[in-house]
Amino acid sequence: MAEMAIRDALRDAIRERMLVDERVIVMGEDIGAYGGSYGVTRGLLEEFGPERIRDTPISELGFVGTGIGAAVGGLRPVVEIMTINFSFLAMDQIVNNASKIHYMFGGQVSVPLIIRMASGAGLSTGAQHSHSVEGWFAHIPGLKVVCPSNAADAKGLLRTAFEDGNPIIFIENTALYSLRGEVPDGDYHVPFGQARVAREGTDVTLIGYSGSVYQALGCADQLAEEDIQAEVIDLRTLRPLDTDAVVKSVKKTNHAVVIEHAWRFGGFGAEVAAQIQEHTFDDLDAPVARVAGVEVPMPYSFELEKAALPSESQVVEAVRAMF
Amino acid sequence: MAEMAIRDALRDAIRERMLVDERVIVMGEDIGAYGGSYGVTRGLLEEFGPERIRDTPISELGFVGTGIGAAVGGLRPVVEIMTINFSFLAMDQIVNNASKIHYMFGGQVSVPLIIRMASGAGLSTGAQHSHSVEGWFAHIPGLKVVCPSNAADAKGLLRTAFEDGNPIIFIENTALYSLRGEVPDGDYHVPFGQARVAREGTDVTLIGYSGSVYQALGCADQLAEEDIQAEVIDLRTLRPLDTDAVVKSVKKTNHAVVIEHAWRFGGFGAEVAAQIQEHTFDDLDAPVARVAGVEVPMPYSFELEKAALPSESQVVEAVRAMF
Amino acid sequence: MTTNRHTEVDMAISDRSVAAVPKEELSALLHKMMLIRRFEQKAAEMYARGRIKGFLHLYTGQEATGVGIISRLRDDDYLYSHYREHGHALARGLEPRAVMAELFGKSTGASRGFGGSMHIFDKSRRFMGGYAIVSSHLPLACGTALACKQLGTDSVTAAIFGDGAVNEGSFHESLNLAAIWHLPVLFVCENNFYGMGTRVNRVTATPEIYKRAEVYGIRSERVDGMDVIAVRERADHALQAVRRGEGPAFIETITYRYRGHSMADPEFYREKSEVEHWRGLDPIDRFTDALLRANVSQGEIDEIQNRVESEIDDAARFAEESPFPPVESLTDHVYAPSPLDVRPPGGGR
Amino acid sequence: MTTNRHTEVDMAISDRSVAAVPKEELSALLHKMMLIRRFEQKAAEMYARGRIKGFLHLYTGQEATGVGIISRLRDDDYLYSHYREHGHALARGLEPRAVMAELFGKSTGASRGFGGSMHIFDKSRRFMGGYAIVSSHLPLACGTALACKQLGTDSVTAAIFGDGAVNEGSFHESLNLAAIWHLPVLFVCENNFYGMGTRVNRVTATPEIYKRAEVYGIRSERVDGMDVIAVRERADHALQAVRRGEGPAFIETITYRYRGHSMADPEFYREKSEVEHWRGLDPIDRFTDALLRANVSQGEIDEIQNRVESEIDDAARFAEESPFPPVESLTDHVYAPSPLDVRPPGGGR
Ligand SMILES: Cc1ncc(C[n+]2csc(CCOP(=O)(O)OP(=O)(O)O)c2C)c(N)n1
Ligand SMILES: Cc1ncc(C[n+]2csc(CCOP(=O)(O)OP(=O)(O)O)c2C)c(N)n1
Ligand SMILES: [Mg+2]
Ligand SMILES: [Mg+2]
Repeated sequence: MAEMAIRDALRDAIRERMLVDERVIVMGEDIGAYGGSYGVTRGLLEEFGPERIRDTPISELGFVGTGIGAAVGGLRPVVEIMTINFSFLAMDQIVNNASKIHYMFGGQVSVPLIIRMASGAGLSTGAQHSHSVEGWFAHIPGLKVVCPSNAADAKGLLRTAFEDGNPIIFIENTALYSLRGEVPDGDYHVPFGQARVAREGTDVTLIGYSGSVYQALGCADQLAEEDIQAEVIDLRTLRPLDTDAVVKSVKKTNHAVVIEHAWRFGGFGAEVAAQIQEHTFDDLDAPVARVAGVEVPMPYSFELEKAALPSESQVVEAVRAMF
Repeated sequence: MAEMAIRDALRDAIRERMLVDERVIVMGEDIGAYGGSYGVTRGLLEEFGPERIRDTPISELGFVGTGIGAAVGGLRPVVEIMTINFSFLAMDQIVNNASKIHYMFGGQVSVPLIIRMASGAGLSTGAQHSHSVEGWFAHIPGLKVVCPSNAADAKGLLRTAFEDGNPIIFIENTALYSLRGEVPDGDYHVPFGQARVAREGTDVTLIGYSGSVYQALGCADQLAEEDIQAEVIDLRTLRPLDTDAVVKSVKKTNHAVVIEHAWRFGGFGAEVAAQIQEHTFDDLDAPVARVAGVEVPMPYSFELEKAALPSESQVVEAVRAMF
Repeated sequence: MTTNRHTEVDMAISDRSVAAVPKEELSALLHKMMLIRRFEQKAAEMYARGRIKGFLHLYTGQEATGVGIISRLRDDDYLYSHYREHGHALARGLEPRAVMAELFGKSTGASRGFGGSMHIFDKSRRFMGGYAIVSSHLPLACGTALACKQLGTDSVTAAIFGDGAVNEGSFHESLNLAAIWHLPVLFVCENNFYGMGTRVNRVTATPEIYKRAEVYGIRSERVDGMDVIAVRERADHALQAVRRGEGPAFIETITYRYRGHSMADPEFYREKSEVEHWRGLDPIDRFTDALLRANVSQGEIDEIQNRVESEIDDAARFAEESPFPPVESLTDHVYAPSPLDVRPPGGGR
Repeated sequence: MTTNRHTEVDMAISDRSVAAVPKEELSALLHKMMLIRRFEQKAAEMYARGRIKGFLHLYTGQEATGVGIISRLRDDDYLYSHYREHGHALARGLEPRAVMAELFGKSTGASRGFGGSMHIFDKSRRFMGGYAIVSSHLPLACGTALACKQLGTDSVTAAIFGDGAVNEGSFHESLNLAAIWHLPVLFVCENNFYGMGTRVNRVTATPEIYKRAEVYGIRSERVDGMDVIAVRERADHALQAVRRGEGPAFIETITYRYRGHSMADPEFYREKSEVEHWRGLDPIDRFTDALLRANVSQGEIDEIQNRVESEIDDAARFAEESPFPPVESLTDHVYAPSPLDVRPPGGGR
């Protein structure tokens, strides 16, 4: 076990793989000389050189498409879109090409591509730099969507992404890069579609991913003082979704709250809530609650931004209202 | 009352407005000399000339952004994105600019812009030309999302769009353009956020929009033979959503099925289902069911495509399973 | 040799250039062009009979471009195309059977019936598919080119697109990427003067499209796309340069489509006389004229035409008789299988 | 006059060109440049003290470009900028108070505290905002230009962006649209040699960026962006041409940012000596030297500097003392009110 920050765990997974597989290249804006916007790729240029660590022009559509073509052509590219906010520019390549090439050509080729991007809000970066639209990607068949919340998962899930032969949308959280955690030694993998019970409990299931897991945990502490034992589930991957784990927990607790930083309306939480009521209808003692972002473009002003994001106290209130 | 096809109802609404408001212009690919891919703009070039009916290059990002800027600058543009499949290319302008300019600049200017696009599948146009991602747009605060299912609504909703001062995503259905229906005379409007009860019933609420309304209606006929009286709700706008109308109906029928052509996982139906269980938990006799598209890139082959889209019989089965 | 006033196209194919091409290659070129012509006629017929659905974009009139370019590709080169790709697929050596069966949506089709007219693909021939989002395959082409370069092969990737594609952002981003990374890509713009119903000069600030590529420092030229021999020759030079590692190259071919944009096109936007004018420059007629002048006999030409007839008949019969993919295969191939899958990889339960 | 080897930048501002500018305008130019310089220093200080959060991109070093261009805009012209826009906002006449308060997230800020450093806006001055998605404001600029043209005014829209923006698809699409529709847009590329840590020539096939615009038939030129007088003069000519209806124009200014890309930039990618070199070409120093040569007294210059000090102190005090927007205003302005609303226009109930 070693303790390390998420950014370092991610770098480790990339570096390890680059050492053993020449086909792995990394592409993105300022991943080389600059060291990566969030420091994930720092040092890799010096170690692997500019052919394998490729600084791109500011051309998201172009270099994501290039990554897709390179994957089809035999490389194993890791493409970094600096933040999810710029993925809108590359959306056509992701949706129309990456997710469909395997299927629409009858399975003849596949797209073993990892697209990493930093998502999330809370750092006063304003309306155009505060998206959490991972739920959009989760809607697209042909993609897999991964959202680690801690260093061990970050490394283990990224390793799994390298083994997978499909386009992976790997979502990192801008606010969590420096978060440190224990990372197992050795060659472990965290499989896709296997949620993690981050805390066991009997009375209510709090479901989150990435940043919202920490709100769930904080809230569970508070609830414990009121003798409500919350179980916390970290989804880890949105697509595939570990419906079984969620259902199993809710069947035990009979109460569920989904927490997400994205806008509530049409967010991924709606899918989770819809599935829970589909599969545990007779077990539920209260409607599935959703605690999510307020539906505004993210304001810059600090208190406003805070108010726009879900809070622990909102989760606590949602749970209290159930009992 | 006059009977007309949806395409003609849409053209009427545009033409009418152009006659009284010089600021209205139409921009898009092949809307002029070609007459519009689906014939909506046919004849307008001849009537209004190339300054107001502007054929654009194939540059979705560019001309959608130009439309936004033109709206801010005092015009009232109607921008046609030929099909929703190309909207991925313009997504940055829609999400980062159109939806946010009013808010992030503190309300100083607004974006009175209509973006029309044709959505839907079922016409054997293959994986890249068969999207129904209107739910994505509905997730974005700052946008309004309109999905008419018939000629009267198409005209009335488009008129409302012209009165609104916000960016409107106006979704048309490729398979419905020729569908004829009665259109009221005179200057009526169909407000946003007001669903239509397309058929009254007492036993189950079938909720759809655009194309799926017709499946709901067909299914209601079938169910009537089994003495199940289905109420059919046509949402008409996804954002704002007429939650009240849905809730009111489900409180009466105690059963609900959401039908949509989009992929089920993370589709707009999840939001509707989540809201129904939130607001009618004690009234529901069965979980809210969703009948939606199978999660595959759309296959070309005819029977496969049919199998990938929701069918009336699936809806009937979902209802039967509730009783 | 007279230059045509509309089009900068020479009226006759130069005899000297024909003489430089080996006889069997000349026959092969003619065969491919005739095959494509006949294939598209049959496809139109089958569309009218409801065997083919969706969008159908015919290549008729542009045969010299695709055949000329593709004839100079090696087997290990990659080729990307757009939705008007039947001709490119046939030129690349795909069986008419497989292409026609794809249009019919049959499991024997090039893409197993999953793709359709706009998404024909053949891995074995490195025919990397037709793409239906204008210009969206250009970045992909940069990608396979990057892979080839990085993997140390000297394969080239060719990407064919239309005049309408050059106003997309992806065109610009791809040319820039290919240029700065010296990628082995041959960009081929088939300028048939229209993107759907929009004439190139109305929407393109530089209607001399090849000039757009020059600004990236890319070797670029324009060629008479109705002259298969000229296209072949320029492609040969460009490909050699690319293969030598000189970075990307660009060829603009001047050509014309005889049919509407797709089967649904009412063709309000052009005069019949313009179409007739171009039919007068027909690439197959011009080439057969040149062959006759080069002492190829009418008999040999007739023989090729007869062969084509039977190939196309065979293709249509094959497509007709082939089975549709079973409905149970609907969810095949959404994901490539992964060794670590612990549950179905999709969104459903 | 010696041309600098790195940069094609002349070492001294031409005395003749200075003499051609009215005295009060010279003072105004100097005032704006000093104001911007001092504003950015104060902003950096306030960032360090936690008053400003998020990303902060300083304009220091580039003052001559923004001030030179914007000084020639009319009040009824429109101006768009990117996220490095404090300087442009001040040059356009926004109050330092309003800009600083915006950085503080206060309700007295130019965008009421909703925008932040990257989204400063002032309708009354037709300062159409800073945008944080590289190059995404270029299509918007085409849009207001189209509106002006269509509404029959002769207002021009100027859009300022960086060297990094020119590889985006939106750049290409905007230039093409502006060219084919003869839109009254002045495109201004501030080439400071870096997009974040990436040097322009590593990612740009044509590092002579102004040449990229020429291919669209757009009037285009490069100017010494460290010479406010030269920039002003070229802007004047270009704006006149645009206003006369000759279509868009393009100016590339050669300039340099002294500070990191944003406050978070570790600056691994460039040598300190390079920064020092450019500081030797400082646009304010060069301009004051030229003014002194033109018989402006040191006293007058000092007076301007003193005025600036107090303006900036005032701005910081104002920002500090202003209130934050109330939390209840969180959902204001998501939608403009519509006469036909029957329910809250958003997604919630
Ligand atoms: C991004 C995008 N926008 C619009 C369309 C609709 N569309 C299909 S083909 C076409 C015209 C393309 O013209 P060109 O590139 O010249 O090719 P050609 O059809 O002439 O071969 C258009 C606008 C599309 N498929 N993709
Ligand atoms: C579309 C997009 N991609 C990436 C970024 C991240 N980013 C912000 S500024 C910047 C560099 C832009 O450089 P340039 O255009 O030269 O402007 P400068 O910062 O030098 O003024 C990058 C890559 C962004 N904001 N938007
Ligand atoms: Mg064309
Ligand atoms: Mg720069």
